[in-house]
Amino acid sequence: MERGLSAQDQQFRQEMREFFTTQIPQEIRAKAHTGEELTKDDIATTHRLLHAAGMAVPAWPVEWGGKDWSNRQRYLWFDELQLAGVPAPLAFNANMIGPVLATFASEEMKARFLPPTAALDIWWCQGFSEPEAGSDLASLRTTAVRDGDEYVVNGQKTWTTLGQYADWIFALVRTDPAAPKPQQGISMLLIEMTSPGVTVRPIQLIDGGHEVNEVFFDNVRVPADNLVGEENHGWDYAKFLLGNERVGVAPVGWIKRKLADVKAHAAQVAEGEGTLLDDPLLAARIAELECDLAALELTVLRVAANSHHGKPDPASSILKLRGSQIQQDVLELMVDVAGPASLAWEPGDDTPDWARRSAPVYLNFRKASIYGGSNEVQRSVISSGILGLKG
Amino acid sequence: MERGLSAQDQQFRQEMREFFTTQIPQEIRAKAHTGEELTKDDIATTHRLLHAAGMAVPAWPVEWGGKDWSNRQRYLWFDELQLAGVPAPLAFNANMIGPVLATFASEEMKARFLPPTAALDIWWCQGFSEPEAGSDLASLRTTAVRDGDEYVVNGQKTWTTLGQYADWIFALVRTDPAAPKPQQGISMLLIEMTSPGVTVRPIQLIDGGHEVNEVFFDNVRVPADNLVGEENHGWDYAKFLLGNERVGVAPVGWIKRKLADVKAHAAQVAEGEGTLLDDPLLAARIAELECDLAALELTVLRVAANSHHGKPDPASSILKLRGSQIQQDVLELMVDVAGPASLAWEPGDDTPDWARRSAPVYLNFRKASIYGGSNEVQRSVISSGILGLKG
Amino acid sequence: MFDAKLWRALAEMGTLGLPFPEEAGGMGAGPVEVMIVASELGRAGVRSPYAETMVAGTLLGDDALLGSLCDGSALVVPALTEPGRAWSPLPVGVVLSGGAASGVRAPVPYAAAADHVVTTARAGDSTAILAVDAPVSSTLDLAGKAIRVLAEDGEATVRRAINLGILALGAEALGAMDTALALTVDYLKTRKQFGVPLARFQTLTQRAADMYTSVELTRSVVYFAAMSLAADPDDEVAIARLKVSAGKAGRHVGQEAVQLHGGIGVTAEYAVSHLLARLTAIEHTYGDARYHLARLARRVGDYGALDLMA
Amino acid sequence: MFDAKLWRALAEMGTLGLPFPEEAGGMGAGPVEVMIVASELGRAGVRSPYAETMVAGTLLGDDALLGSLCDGSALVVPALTEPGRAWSPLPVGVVLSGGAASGVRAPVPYAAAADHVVTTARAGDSTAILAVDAPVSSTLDLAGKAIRVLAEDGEATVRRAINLGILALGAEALGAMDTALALTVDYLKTRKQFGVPLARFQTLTQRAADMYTSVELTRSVVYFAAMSLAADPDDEVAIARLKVSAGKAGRHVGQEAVQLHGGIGVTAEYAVSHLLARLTAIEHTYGDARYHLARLARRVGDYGALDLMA
Repeated sequence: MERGLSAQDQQFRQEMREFFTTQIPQEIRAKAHTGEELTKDDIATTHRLLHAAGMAVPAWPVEWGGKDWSNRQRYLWFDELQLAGVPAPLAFNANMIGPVLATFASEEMKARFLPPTAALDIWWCQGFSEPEAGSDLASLRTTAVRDGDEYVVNGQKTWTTLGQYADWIFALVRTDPAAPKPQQGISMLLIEMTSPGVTVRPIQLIDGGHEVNEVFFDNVRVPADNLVGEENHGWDYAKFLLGNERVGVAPVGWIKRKLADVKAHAAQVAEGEGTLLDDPLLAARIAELECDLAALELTVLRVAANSHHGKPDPASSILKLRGSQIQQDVLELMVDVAGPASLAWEPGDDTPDWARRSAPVYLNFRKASIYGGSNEVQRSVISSGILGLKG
Repeated sequence: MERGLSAQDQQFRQEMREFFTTQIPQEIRAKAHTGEELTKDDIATTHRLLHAAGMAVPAWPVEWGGKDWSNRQRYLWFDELQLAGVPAPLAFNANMIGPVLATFASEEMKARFLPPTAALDIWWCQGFSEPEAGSDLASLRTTAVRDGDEYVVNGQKTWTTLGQYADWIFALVRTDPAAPKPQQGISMLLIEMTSPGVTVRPIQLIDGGHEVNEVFFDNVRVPADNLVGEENHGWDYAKFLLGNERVGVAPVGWIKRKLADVKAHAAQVAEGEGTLLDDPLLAARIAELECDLAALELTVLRVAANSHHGKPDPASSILKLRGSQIQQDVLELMVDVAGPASLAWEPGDDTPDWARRSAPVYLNFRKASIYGGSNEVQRSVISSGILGLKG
Repeated sequence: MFDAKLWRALAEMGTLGLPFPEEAGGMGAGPVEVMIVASELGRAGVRSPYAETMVAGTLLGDDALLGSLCDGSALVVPALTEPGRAWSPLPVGVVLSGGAASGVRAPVPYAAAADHVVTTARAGDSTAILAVDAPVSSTLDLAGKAIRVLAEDGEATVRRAINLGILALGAEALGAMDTALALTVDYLKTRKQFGVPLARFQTLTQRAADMYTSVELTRSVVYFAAMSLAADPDDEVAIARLKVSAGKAGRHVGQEAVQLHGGIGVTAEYAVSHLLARLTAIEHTYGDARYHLARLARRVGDYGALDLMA
Repeated sequence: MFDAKLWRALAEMGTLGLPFPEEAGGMGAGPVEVMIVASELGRAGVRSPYAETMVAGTLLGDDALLGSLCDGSALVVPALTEPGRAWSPLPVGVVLSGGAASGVRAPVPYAAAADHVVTTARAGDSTAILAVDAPVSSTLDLAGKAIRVLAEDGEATVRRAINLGILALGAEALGAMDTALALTVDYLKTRKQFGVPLARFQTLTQRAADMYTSVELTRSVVYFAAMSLAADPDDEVAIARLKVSAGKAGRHVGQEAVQLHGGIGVTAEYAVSHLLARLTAIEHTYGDARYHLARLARRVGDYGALDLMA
């Protein structure tokens, strides 16, 4: 952690800002900004523009398209990306399966999958959660039984984000039901979504949007070549995947952008003789959230500086925990600033988009403290993994 | 619950207010008010003045000195008492052992103990908690072994409030170590503090004050006549005692007084061109606490109206829980109002007493969420006793 | 959005005219009865313009339209918010001058389903109450619209109408919280994770206890506000305290209900998400907790100890 | 209150003159080193006028007394609060006019042990810095006192001094929180209730996790504030954010540490109560979180997105 940026990093940041604000279409950024649902095309267009500029997967090994950036530069890249309202490179590709394959897959599998993964020629989705195993991932029931050169997969996954657009799914499956512990006997398989027996059912969320799905596997035959690494080692890969990303775990730049928007909007909403931004209680709430956000960002930088590649760090749990809380606080404040205009969910009047979308986006992001390891799970990781408090 | 008071209750309230503000010495009320430590004499003087006016034990049966007041009148009595800064009648006598004896003791024991208990001719203290059993009362280890006409008591009690002034202690003791459950095999004994083998050791609290003690029993011989009710039924009496008091469990009048003081002091502390009370953030905090307090008071009145005598009501847990939280919030706010003047703990300058005492009183009352069933225990009572959530 | 069948049923039960005079087609009951109905609507998770109807009916005063409002034959909604402006009970940019009105109201609740709109306008130093036909969209531009002036100096009526509307919303919020808590408790009892029911996880049950506490305290405040309006329909302090308490509790209980449900808590397929959505909408109708807290804060110096029984 | 032996030891280690110039008897180090020392004092639960000395030393400027402050031979404390007035960094009722000062400062910290006091006074539109002999009680009435004027226009120095003092206090608070958390974790591991260690109660361990989170976030803010002052001793924004974050965290961690300890948490016999007491005192020195939040709130409209690296 340093105070301020070196001249070199200043310049790097300027380049990033320039690129994101001029090379990514304004209409996509505006949609992302107000929380409109992005189309498949919006996401793909952005990802490919980033990839063409070498900015989709900077954290990967250089040989597979990564950048030899410092931690600080990687941080600035992502911060500026979020500040500019650019949809991030598809996380399932860039942050999840890509790093897993680069670390654990055979050379053959790397060569086959990493280039199209980086380029979004394959759209990945994640098959981890199951209906009966929310935070308790290890109790998953989807089975893969070896049959000659194939696995036969049966079971159900849920909360599969953007599964409706996906070409492939990386799934955790149980390959050894007799393993002594539930975490053992789990493997990671790559499955084409067009395989016979794969069915996707949409789940509608609180804001009416369709972003998650259930995925059913009914005797789906998967080539044994599609096994990642070794059989029954899937739990290790999953832990690596979940603990891998420290920089992205707390959406600092995204929150900065939203908080700046809150201020800009509050300065436009009339109250009494002035605006909402003149209201001491509202201004204090904004200032307090800026203090919280500053503490979070400084902690991200501090933890990132201590990063030892690949090893999950329980300290990243505090980033996930506080990141989701502050994200939710800011979105709640946005609804408060919209006030009565937040009641106009549906189109048809002159209510500005940011106000109309404020309540649905707030409601949607209640997921932030549930998905990807709920805040209760994060606290347990801290209390047992860091504080040594084991029940 | 009614909106407003009947003319009769209005008059009753006026009488109470008149009595408390004119008949209880101003210097005692002022001390109680700013949180100075009260002497034994202060407490005794007040209790006896109240008793002389028939106002020390109004909730007792009329034949033992109680009043045939309505719930509403009992509420007004206590509310006005607290508003006037009058130290309450000694709780160990008036709210604890008195009602237990009136309900469960033999006629002989009632006649022997109730009159001096009401008059504070006996000063009682409570012997429930033990060092190894904080919230887990049922695991108590102090034993009473029957030996002829006596019990021989050995063990240790702790957190014995004002035990240094007490003539007698009502203690929970284990009379049947072989009972199948820890709650069984417990009895309630009345023990004179001057009995050979009783030792009192003071515990100094966070604010430097001496209000609690450890009490040691070393082969203390207690006449078997001093057993309350039946042997091995002490747990029932303790539960009755702890669940008995709904009106007093949340110190509503006390908080009202403190919050009024906060406002009065804030209006005297200069800030900028005006006073602290002009500060929008501070005024909003006061207004919010008044909302919280109003909700608490209305709930006390609603729960009290549903009271069925003697049966502990788990709803009283919400009164204890919120009562202690709001009490602590108000005391914290008092320190904030005192600001730099709160740093002057020790006498010797012109700092007003309320400001000098603000920090010690705030610190002292962290006990409010710990003593008498911690807030964690109250939540467990609610979740299992009301919501039916059993682990 | 608007369920006409439900609305007819509510009309037939007499709930729409509950607090309005019998001679105008109402039931001649009062705020306490409104509270009871609204809390049941909230408990059932029914979304309807009930609070809006209480506001509109009060604003109508002795206008003949009140009869149609009471019997359900006309849906009359209030239009009290101005685009680009935070909540204000009185009009700012809507003006009545020379018999014509100007200014915009938006969003108008239930505009598509409504027959008539009641709104307010600045008329010199007074607040006028106007009736107009409902707009096709949820924006009502008054310029050039045919208006009927219901009252020329209606500020007291406006404040009274909002008081009653806030009571109905607060009661509805209470009912919604009751259901959110009940669903959560049921979920904790039945859902298993890590091989045991969620009710085994003390961190969850202690939070459920805090939810219960919030709900019970809100219940007291809602009851008291109803009795306060019954005694004095102009009691803005009891109503402001209701809005603050119910607003805080609604955020707490609604958010925790979703969180304790985990993933299914944020799906539209499960009721708890709709309860949070409704609680969020209620919080932002007729001023949020911050707005009402600031009003109360401006008065704290005017009295000493809190005295609810004065 | 004042531990002279400890103070001599601190002086001998060179900690008292840490940020002051070598030519004046200091060590020529900076805010980062002050932060390290202060956080260790907080961790050890040592109560001392360390932050006060940092303020006083800065106020002294190039005065000869600074040498005695650095080597511990004189205890010099600042007197910056006025009786009956909330925290204000600049003097209001203390005035310098015609070479004589008037007005009262109270409470003066460590007055009984101090040799000299540095204080401030309004001198026309400027803020003067004065040195006086320490009073016998913690009230300093300047009327008729012999004073030395150290600076006639010292406002910038005063603000810088307070910045450094707040950094020292924030670091001390961080150390105190570290110890409060460590004691709590240890207690949860060893103390049994209902037959099992408290660490089995998930509601307690989840709250310990929240304490840890508060402490770690505060650590980042303290480090950053130190680096900020090293780069710019006038950086009031980083210092205000530190005061807000450390204030909130101090209340949270201090109160929870006591609560999770149960009964022994409120006894003077056990360290955790003293840590809460110290955190409470720190929160109310040089402006509490509310004061600094209001300062920050007045500026939020001056910039868009938060940018810590500008």
